This record gives sequence, C-alpha cells and structure tokens, in this order.
Amino acid sequence: MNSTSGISPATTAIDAPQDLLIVLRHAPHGSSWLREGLDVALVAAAFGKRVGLLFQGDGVFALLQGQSSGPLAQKGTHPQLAMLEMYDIEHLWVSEAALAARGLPVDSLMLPVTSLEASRIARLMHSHPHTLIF
Amino acid sequence: MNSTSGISPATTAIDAPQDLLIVLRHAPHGSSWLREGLDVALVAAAFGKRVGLLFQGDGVFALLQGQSSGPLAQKGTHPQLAMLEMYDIEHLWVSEAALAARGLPVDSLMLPVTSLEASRIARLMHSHPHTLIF
Amino acid sequence: MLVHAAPYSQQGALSALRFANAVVERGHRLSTVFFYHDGVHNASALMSPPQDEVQLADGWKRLHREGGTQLLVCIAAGLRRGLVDTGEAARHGLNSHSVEPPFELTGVGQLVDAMLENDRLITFAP
Amino acid sequence: MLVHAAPYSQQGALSALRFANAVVERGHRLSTVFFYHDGVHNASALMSPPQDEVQLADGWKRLHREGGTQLLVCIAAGLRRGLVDTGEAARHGLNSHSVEPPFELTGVGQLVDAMLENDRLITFAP
Amino acid sequence: MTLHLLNRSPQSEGVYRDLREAFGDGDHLLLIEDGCYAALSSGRDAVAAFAGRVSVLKEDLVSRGLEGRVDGAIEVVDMQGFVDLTEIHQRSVSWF
Amino acid sequence: MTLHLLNRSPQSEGVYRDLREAFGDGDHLLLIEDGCYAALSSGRDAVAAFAGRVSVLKEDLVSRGLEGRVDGAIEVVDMQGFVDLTEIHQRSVSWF
Repeated sequence: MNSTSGISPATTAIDAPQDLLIVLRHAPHGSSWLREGLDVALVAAAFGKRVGLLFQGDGVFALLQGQSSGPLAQKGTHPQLAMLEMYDIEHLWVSEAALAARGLPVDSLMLPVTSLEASRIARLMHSHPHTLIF
Repeated sequence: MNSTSGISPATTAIDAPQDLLIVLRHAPHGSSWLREGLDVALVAAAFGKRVGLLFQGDGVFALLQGQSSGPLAQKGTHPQLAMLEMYDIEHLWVSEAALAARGLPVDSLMLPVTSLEASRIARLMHSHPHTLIF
Repeated sequence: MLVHAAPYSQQGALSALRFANAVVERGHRLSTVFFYHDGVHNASALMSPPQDEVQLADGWKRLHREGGTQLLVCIAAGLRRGLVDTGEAARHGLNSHSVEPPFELTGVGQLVDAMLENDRLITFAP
Repeated sequence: MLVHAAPYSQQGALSALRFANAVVERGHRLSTVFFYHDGVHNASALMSPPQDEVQLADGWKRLHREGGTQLLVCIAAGLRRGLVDTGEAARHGLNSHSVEPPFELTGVGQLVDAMLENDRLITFAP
Repeated sequence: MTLHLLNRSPQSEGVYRDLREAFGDGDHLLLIEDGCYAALSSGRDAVAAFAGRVSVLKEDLVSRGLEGRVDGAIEVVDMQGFVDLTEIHQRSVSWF
Repeated sequence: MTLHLLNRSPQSEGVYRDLREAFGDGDHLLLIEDGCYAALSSGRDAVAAFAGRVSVLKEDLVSRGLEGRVDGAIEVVDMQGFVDLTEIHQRSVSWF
C-alpha cells in the first residue's frame, strides 16, 4: 500500500534514489536529534546533493501541523521543514506503520509525504547509496 | 511473593526504610547512569546516611556475575557493587518482574538481594522519604 | 533541584530553568541547583549558541543573582567532561578553564546535604 | 567515521576509538572522524578524567599522528556546547578555549564530502 | 504521595513499565516534554494503569502541536499547575 | 546489502521495530554495546525477525558477563569479525 496526500505527485516515486537518505526517528523539541538531522539534510542540499528524508518512529511527529516554538523561546524544527522545498528536498517518505500506531492520517500532516509499508522501506534504504539515521 | 538468595536475611525487610532510596534502571557499560547513581549511593553512605538500592529494568543486569572491565580498559560497575557492604549499604531490592523478563534467577546474582513484586515496589518507594532514579 | 540534562542536546535543561523561574515567581526559595551527569555542561562559560537561540547560562546566573540560588556542579562528573574552573585547570596543568562563578565545582556530598535540608527536590532528566 | 557519542557519558565514543584502531591495524586508511551532536565533546582539551580511567583524547590524537586521520568537529554543534578553538574564542569574546589541534572546527559540508569521497562510513551513536 | 514526572514518549515502553511497578495509591503522574505524546489517544495503553491520575504540561503540548489532540481522560495543567502539583505532593521522582 | 549496527537493549522496543521495517534481503545485524542483551534467550523475540543474520560483539559480551549466555542462533564475532563485516557489506547504518 502506498498513499500520498495528493499535493505533490513527485513524492510518490521511491524509484528515484537520491544521493543521500536521512532517516529521522526522533520527535521535535525533546532532543536535538531531529534538528541536527535536518541540518545535515539542508547543508547537503545546499552543497548540490540530492537528499531524501524518511520519517520513522517518533520522527513522524515532526510533521504535525500547528507546532510552535517551545519554552524559553526554544526554536522548533517546523521552520526547517518549511524550508525543505526551497532547498529542493522534495522526496519525503514516512513509515505507514509509524503513522498508524500514532493515529495520524497521512493527509493531516504539514507537508506532502509518501507513506510506505515495511517492505518498501527496506527497498528504499537499499536503493540509496548513503543513509544516515538520526 | 518475596524471595531472597538466603545469604543475607537482613535484606528481606522492606519495612526498614532508609534515608535515601536509589533506583538503578540502566545497564552497566552502555552509559554512565549506573556508575553515577552508585557514586551518589556510596557518597551518601560515606556521609553517614542509610542508603537502599532498588534495581529495576535493565538495572538488574548490574547484578550479573562474571562482569569485567570494558573496551580500552573502561571500568565496569561491579567493583562499586563489591564495595557496598563496606559502606554498610545492605538493603538491596530488585524487581521480580525485571528479573523474570530477562530470565535471571535471583540466586544467580553477584549479591544477595530481595526480589519484590510490583505492589511491594510501590510500598518501598512510599516508605522512603527521598528517592533518586538513575 | 537536580539537573542531569545538557543544554541544547535535550529539553531537560530548558524545562528545569522554566520551572525554576515559575517556582521563584510563586515566592518560593530555590536554594540549590545541582548539575550532575551531562547537566554539568550547563555550567560551561564557553557555550556560544546563535544569538537568536535561548541563552541558558544567562538564566541560571539570573537565578543566582536575584534569589541567591547556589549553582553547584558535580566535580567528578564535571572533570571527566571538560568542566574545570581556574583552580582545577591549574591543578591539571591546563591553560584554559570553562567554569566561572557563580557556578561552583563541588562534591556529591553537597547534593546529599541539599536533598536532606530542603523541603522538595525535583529532578530534570535528559 | 561519524561519532555522535560523548566520552564518559556513553560507550559509543569508546567503541568508535576501539573500532578505529582495529581498522587501522588491518591496514585500512581512516581518512576522517567527524564529531557531531554530543560527540563534539570528544574534542575538549579540558577533560580531566581520573588517571586510572581511559584517556580518550590521547587515542584520537594518536590516530591523527600515526595515520593522518582528520579530526573534524562540527562547528555549529560545537559552539552550542562550549567547544571553541582560539579563533572562535576571540570572535565570541571568550578568554578561554576548549578545542586545540589536531581537532579542527568545521562545517557539516565536510561530513557530506567525507561521506561521498570515502568507501565506507560508520556511525557510533550514544 | 509521590508526583511522578515522565519525559519519554510511549515508544520507551520500558520506562512506562517500571513506572507502573512503582506507582502507588495516591500518586500522580505528570507528562512533560516528549512524555506529552502519551496524552494522545494513541498513548492510551501506555498510561491506562494511571487512569484519573494523569496530567500533561500545557506548554509542552502547545509547542508540539498537540493541544487539541489530548485524550479526554487527561488533565492539562500549565506551569502554575506544575508548581501546584509539586506543592501538594511531598516528593517527586523523575523517570527517563 | 547493509550492515545494521544496534546498541540498545531490547528495552528500547521502538528502535527494534523501526529496524525491522528497514531490514532487507541480504542485510545483517550486529549487536554492540547494550544491544548485546538482545543476544540472550530472553531477547529472542526482539531479534526473531532477523534470524540467522545476527551477530554480537564478543568484547561487549565479555565485559557484561554475558559470554556464556548467548542464544545458540546468534554468532559471536570479535573486533576483527566486526571489521570483516564492514568490509563485506557495502554500507552500514547505526540504530540508537
């Protein structure tokens, strides 16, 4: 099974391996993992590399609508996500099981993403020459 | 249910609240939590406080026999455990469920400990005026 | 208050400072903050976060200045992690230091004392 | 090699150094170690662990000295965490520093380059 | 009576398990930081054992975009409410 | 073919779950650090999905007192074996 929010059909292709796949497994705010993973993605894109993102586990919470800055004005990661398109990072994948376990419909997210079942996640990782997990 | 290894009957009493209860939930070697929790226990005892320890979750792995120093001569925590008696830290409790989930018989451990079922763990925490979790 | 969380890596340090401010605002006295485990990094005088991000160190110092809160850093946890004041730097032959007043390097015994002397202890974890 | 783990808090830094030694012993070239997230603390010149514990910094420096391995520290992750060399210290008005050669502060771009230029990348996490 | 603070998402099942063992009569649980994710209906199993005695910190909900999504059985408290909880309970422990 | 490194105990169920999604044909799992605890028979469920393709690092077993307790289905490799695995596999990823 494979569904998209329908906004960006380009993101449906998992047969479009990028130079680098960044896997984001951590929720926003609680730790700096998500921010630091996205920083690597944005820098790699700025250096002309093609970058894809996979949201897995609690990383899918990064895609919730309505996030804001945290206590003491701690920056969130949603502004980084809003910049992805500007950096031509358009291949966004998300674990279907991770969304389902958290009760999040794919079309409720802040960005158009392609949801992947497990076997397609394994294929996605195999098709990318470089993968970093955050 | 409540069993001990039979070596030290003193450790059976959960009705002997200490000044301070230290809960150890982390395994040895992987992080410094266990070491730093034990450091607090030993210092408090050296300052004349009566200290009890509760091993819960992966903390029960601290009690395995046959541990040694780690890679690059990283010290383990078993030497700290061996010093507990010298510091008069004799009230050692362990979660019965945590042992069972890991297939560890209570009498296979390196120290005599009292194994507690859940309701007794809650009572143990209530009976102590101060608790720190590591 | 016991802080195990490092600034910028985990939210715990932010939560701790926010809670500390709320407690003081309520009129309570916050006698001691004890930094342990990776929380010792809160005491680093060398942190240089971007201007538009939270400056945690300023918040801790304000607690000390305005309410006399002691800012105690576990010396054993700190030395391993590169937190040294001028005295320790000299003793270890280092030509730089990273801890400055009002942060003080001290032993775990101070944590034990603070725990027994105060009404409440609250821990902020990584 | 990418190191996210801080020394003394997590085993990852020890595992990384041990693996690095094994790889070099096998005759491979370890071109770059990139320190990111809490791994930047490996570059602190101010760590003073007890004499009878592992001196990780010495191990990293030996890799550089004997095999020319670059020891790169993410500057963005480092500045937030109090890792500054003399240049950054001057720029931020600090009278101390914590990073000395052979460790070099550098951008994440260098990680991307290293990843694409080398045969293998291995990450050691906290 | 103990106030338990928990800052991990339900993904960290082990810490929820250990907390269940230690949670006694009259205790209360406050979810903070990534613990907020346990306040969604998808986290219901994780906190079922503490039913009626669970709060969640509003400020941490808001920053995560969770404010409108909290399970009805869980009370939302703000920073002042957090301080209140530490006043009411003789002691607190933090799970992580 | 990917070499997956995992350094968390089976207590961190979320990371095992995510790894199961990402583990493909021909992949291999090496348990290191606290990941060693998954090599006990009590960890069998956590690694069942990777059956026959799991190794565990000897040095980390030894320091934890686990050497004699490893489940028969899991291969013990030393540091040299770890290096071998990184040579055989085109790439590695680390789960934590």
